[in-house]
Amino acid sequence: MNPKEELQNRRWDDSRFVAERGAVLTQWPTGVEVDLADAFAFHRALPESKRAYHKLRMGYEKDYIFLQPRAGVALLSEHLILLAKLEEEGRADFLPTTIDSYTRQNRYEEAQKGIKESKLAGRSLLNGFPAVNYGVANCRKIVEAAGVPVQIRHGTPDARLLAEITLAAGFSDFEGGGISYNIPYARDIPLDLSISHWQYVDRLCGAYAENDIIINREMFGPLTGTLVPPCISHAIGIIEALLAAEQGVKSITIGYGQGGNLVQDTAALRSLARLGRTYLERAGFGDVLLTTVFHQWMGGFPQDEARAMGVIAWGAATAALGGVNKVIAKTPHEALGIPTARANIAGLLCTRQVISMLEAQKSLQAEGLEEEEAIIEREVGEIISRVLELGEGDLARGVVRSFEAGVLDIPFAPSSWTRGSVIPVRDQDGAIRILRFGGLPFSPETRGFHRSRVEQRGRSEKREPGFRMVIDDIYAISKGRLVGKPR
Amino acid sequence: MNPKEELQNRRWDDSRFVAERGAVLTQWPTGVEVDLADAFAFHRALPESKRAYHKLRMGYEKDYIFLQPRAGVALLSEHLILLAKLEEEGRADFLPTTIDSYTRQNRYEEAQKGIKESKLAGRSLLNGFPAVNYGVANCRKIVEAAGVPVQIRHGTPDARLLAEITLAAGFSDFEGGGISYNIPYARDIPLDLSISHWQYVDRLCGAYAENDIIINREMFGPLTGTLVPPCISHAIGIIEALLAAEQGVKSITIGYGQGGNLVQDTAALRSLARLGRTYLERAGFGDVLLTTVFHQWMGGFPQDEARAMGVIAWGAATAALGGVNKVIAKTPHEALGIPTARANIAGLLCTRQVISMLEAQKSLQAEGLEEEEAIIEREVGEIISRVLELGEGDLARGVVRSFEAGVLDIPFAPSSWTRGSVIPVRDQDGAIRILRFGGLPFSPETRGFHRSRVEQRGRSEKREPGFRMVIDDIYAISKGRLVGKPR
Amino acid sequence: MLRNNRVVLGVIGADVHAVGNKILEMVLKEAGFQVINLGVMVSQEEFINAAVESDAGAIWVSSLYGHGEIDCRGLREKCREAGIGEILLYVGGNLVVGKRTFDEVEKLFKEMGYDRIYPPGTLPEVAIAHLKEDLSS
Amino acid sequence: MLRNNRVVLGVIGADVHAVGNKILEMVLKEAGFQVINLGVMVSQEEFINAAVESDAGAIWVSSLYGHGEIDCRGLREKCREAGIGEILLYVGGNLVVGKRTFDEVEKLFKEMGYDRIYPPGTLPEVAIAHLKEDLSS
Ligand code: B12
Ligand code: B12
Repeated sequence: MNPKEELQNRRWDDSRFVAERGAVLTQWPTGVEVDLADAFAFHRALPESKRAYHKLRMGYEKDYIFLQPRAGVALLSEHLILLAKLEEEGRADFLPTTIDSYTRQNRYEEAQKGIKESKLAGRSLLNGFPAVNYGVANCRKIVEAAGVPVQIRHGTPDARLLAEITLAAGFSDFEGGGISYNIPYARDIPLDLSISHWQYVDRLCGAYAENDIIINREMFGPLTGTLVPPCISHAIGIIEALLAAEQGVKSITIGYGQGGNLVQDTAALRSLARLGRTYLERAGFGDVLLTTVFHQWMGGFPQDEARAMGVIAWGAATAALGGVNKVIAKTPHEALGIPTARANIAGLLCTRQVISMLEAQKSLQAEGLEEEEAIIEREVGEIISRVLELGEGDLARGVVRSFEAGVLDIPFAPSSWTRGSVIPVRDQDGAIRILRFGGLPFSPETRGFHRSRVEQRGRSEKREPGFRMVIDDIYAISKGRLVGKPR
Repeated sequence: MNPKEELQNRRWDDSRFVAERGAVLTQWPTGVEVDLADAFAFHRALPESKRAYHKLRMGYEKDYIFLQPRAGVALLSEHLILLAKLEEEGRADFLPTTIDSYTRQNRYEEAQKGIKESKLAGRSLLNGFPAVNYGVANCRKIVEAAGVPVQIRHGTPDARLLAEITLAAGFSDFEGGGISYNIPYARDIPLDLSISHWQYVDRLCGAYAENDIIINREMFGPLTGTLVPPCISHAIGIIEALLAAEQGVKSITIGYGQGGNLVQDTAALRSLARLGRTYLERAGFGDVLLTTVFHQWMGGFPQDEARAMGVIAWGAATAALGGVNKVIAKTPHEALGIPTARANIAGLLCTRQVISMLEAQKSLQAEGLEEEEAIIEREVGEIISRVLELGEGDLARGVVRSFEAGVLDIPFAPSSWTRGSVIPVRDQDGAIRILRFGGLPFSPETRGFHRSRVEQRGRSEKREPGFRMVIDDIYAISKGRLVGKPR
Repeated sequence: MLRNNRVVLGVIGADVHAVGNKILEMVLKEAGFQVINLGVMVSQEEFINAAVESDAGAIWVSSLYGHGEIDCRGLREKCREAGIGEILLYVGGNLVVGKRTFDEVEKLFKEMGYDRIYPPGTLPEVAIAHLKEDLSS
Repeated sequence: MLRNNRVVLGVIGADVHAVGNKILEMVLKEAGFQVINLGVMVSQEEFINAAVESDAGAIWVSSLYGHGEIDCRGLREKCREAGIGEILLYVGGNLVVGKRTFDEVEKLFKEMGYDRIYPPGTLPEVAIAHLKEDLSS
């Protein structure tokens, strides 16, 4: 972070933005290609069907569940072929461009090497598309070829240059946030730095919005994808939405990764939309379009493809019954490697089949749902209030202090900037509960609720809930269960 | 039917059975191989893990959901390979031997020709295994090779010889009934004849039971597999169970084919077990082990394999949430042709994954479930009472008269022995309701309920419910929906 | 479509799949054809007798259950013997046992003398368009 | 297993998959090993320095994210340069981009000088048994 500026949840001055921009655009040679006036003109010329915000709004109004795959390969030519298949055969409503891991760490030289080696090897040696290295003109080929909006998906703590290049190239949807693209995706990037970098990205989107080009910003709900309790991902998603809205973002998607228990997941989806809207409105951002996205199970998958399809279909059913605006679909190759186009299409079609078969049943009301929603809302309320308290009214500062204090904490994350002292575990029904609270600012009632659920499982399995149980839960779905069995 | 004997729901005299048996065993040369004493000895020597009744009882007590595929090919050698794969790789809990359609129609010459042509062609030209032609000794190879119980699955109005041969060969589970294996499976076999033939089969199983060998008898719940309202299949399944118990059968499975709406299917599964047990007990057969079986969607499937997997997984989820003792799994090849072993294994593993992921959630209680259960129970009560009335106290006679009167009626069936005047259609939530009642003996309340649901859909789709709507519903799942859309 | 807009319809062999048959009847009628629907489990002889009697322009054979390859063989020859060698023969459904490429299947049934062969899941409308074309040409 | 039952553990390259790494640490410790866990995003140099410093018997490299083929190349050579050429090198995870046969992958990494290569989904217990074997032989 620019040491002159203290982190604050306040819209950046133009002068600060312009000054920082100069440095960003010279991080890699392709930065010079970015020209905002030209970018705006390019976006304006796109039909609404290719602009994420417009499509999301339409789906939101019609209560339609969109599908989106993940996909990205090293070479542009192959990436174009891949996306065309996903759109035509997989009927993807939104296309992705998933960025490779070197680019995510701003290691553009290594990405360049990856492109070269991939060309030589005749197959992709990168786990995504190195958009920065390709530059604006090349990236535009992706947007031009697609018939639907294309989103950048990555996991980049410092995505400033990536955002500059890809938005200028006409991408209308950009995933990530200062928390969700740092803590699960990095080892030692300070949180204030990543939040500041994402304020930059949000401010850039704000600048687009001021020119009537609304870029959608999606927050990465699943975090580490591994037994994350809904209250944690909800709190973080909502905080990221508030930070983005402050910088002028007008279209925001917040997300949630499937836990596996239908009642908890339904409650999570319903409360996410409601809480998100409430917090935005309360902060004066009632004009923001808030949508939700659901990720099919983000933890370890079974290796067998038929079993993987079962996991995928159960995710689809949950999305349909819980209600959400978009689903990010997994593939039957999940446990093994980057999926082929075929596998990706299979994931999409299976998901679509289940969602549309269940469309007629979305009013399903399960017993215990209201209780579960109330619990999530209380937990999120407890967390966010404490964050604001610690920030002495400033959300951004509150976030940094909360991670230090363990008030915000992401289980199983690689980053040294989260305490990692929250330990989740499943209850007897497979809902994700909390075994160790770390610094979570929970009321006695909330703690009591988790404890009683965890103890109940312990009794029924006749073992003390502990790390063994957690490990069993981590492996469970890949071994064909939801709740890990004692070995 | 033997013209001397009038159809009655009364245990056959030994003399009648013995007399008829003589004729049955000479229908095809392999009949001479049947020797009951030898058969009993063979069964007794089988471990309990290979005897359906024992395994079912164990599962019933432990609340475990068993899986079973469908499979049968023309040649014994290939059939053995196929079953071995389904057991080892697909982890089938019960194995099937599905019989070819010539054998089902007692056309043993044609079956013989099918065996010959299949040998020449090097691939199966029959849609199942011609067990009668193979005879007792050959069929025993199947039972010997399997590590789990093997069931005969077919669709044979006159299965007397088939039962004699396969039970003597050690099969411990036999599907079918005088109604469910006639009306959906034949064009003009009189109902009193098929019921009588199945009394023979049941009496044969009774004879085994008297020698302490309990053969499980499974009724074919799905009937035509096409929009069959639960009350119709429940009534028929329960009637077939009562007819079987009367002949001395001690282990009975009644079935239900998935409709697609979770609440209705859950209600159907729960009410099926409860009603079945109540009726058996009331008739003095409280000692019969009554289990239930669920068939994943039995109507037209989508051709795309990934979509088919979605349908399969939704069936699995329904089974897990509804609760049942066994599931008959479909395969991703359903819409196209007899599945390969690979496809069959995929169906099994996908089903197992979903069922075991949902095991922890089986207490899910959906709103509206109790109402739906109450409706099914009322409908079944109304039908069965009227059947008994028409039979002047005799159930078998009542069945024949009820089909004549349309009190019992199976939609879309090929048989001239059902009226075919009941027309089902989905309601707005996708539950199967009744558009035209034909001769169903429903009370005004029951009729009113169906009417209001159907009208509600009509209003929401702005069209008069009629045959067009029904056709749309028939195609719906194969086209990726549950409720057929107006075109 | 001038003269014989009469179609004989049925499911051949020991096949009892009745649902598609009922739909085909309805949709053909809606499209203005006269339909002689023989239902399920129809033998070759029944098809031919009905066609001769009604002076039909086409026979629509369905086979779903997998024995189509055995059941359908020889129908064209029998038509010739009965003096209706030129009648249109359409066949559809799940014609063979197992999942095989449609090209293979089409070739097999063309050789047996069928004019048009339809893969699983064909919508009736498609074949009705063909029938109108074939009958008026 | 006499001497150096110390294992250096880490996820190589720009890879941040942390879950498996945390589990490996725990299970290795439970099995009686001393573990130097470098966490995620570990460079080849960090692995070697840690191994030299701790006089470790083995390095366990994880690579999940697909860049394993690029990231893992050259580690054996660097070990030799650092004077620990004989150290056991195990590698596991989702080693290459995409779904490829494990035979291919194993060959690739054997050639790079890894002693043992594990396919996705390997349970730690399996490799721990190997490690005990290799360290005592
Ligand atoms: C419902 C069903 C049943 C019901 C049938 C109830 C009844 N009496 O009608 C029951 C459960 C009884 C049943 C029994 C059997 N079935 Co079944 N059945 C099905 C299923 C699931 C749906 C069929 C259906 O109704 N579809 C809906 C209608 C509207 O579509 P359709 O029948 O395909 O017809 C349409 C088109 O094909 C086309 N069409 C059809 N014929 C023609 C002809 C012409 C000229 C044209 C232009 C168009 C055309 O137009 C029709 C209307 O749109 C199919 C698989 C699938 N499709 O998903 C299997 C299937 C047809 N059955 C099959 C088999 C093997 C059997 C059994 C032998 C045993 C078994 N495995 O259970 C028995 C056979 C009994 C017998 N003697 O025939 C196999 C056939 C395998 C093959 N060909 O390789 C299938 C494909 C399932 C599978 N993959 O194993 N079955
Ligand atoms: C959870 C997850 C994530 C989380 C990780 C959170 C975190 N920081 O830990 C998030 C969402 C952040 C993520 C990000 C990414 N992921 Co990821 N992720 C997964 C997933 C679903 C599960 C991984 C996991 O935790 N498994 C559970 C643990 C217990 O198992 P494990 O990691 O496999 O480790 C065990 C064994 O492999 C073995 N083992 C591992 N190493 C070693 C070493 C030795 C010596 C031995 C003996 C054994 C051994 O023992 C471990 C313990 O049992 C996998 C797919 C899967 N497996 O289902 C994809 C997967 C690994 N991810 C993948 C990719 C591509 C990515 C991304 C690049 C982008 C993307 N597509 O989202 C980024 C990468 C970011 C980066 N720079 O690394 C790919 C890798 C593709 C490939 N190799 O071809 C996978 C396979 C998914 C896929 N099919 O596309 N991911």
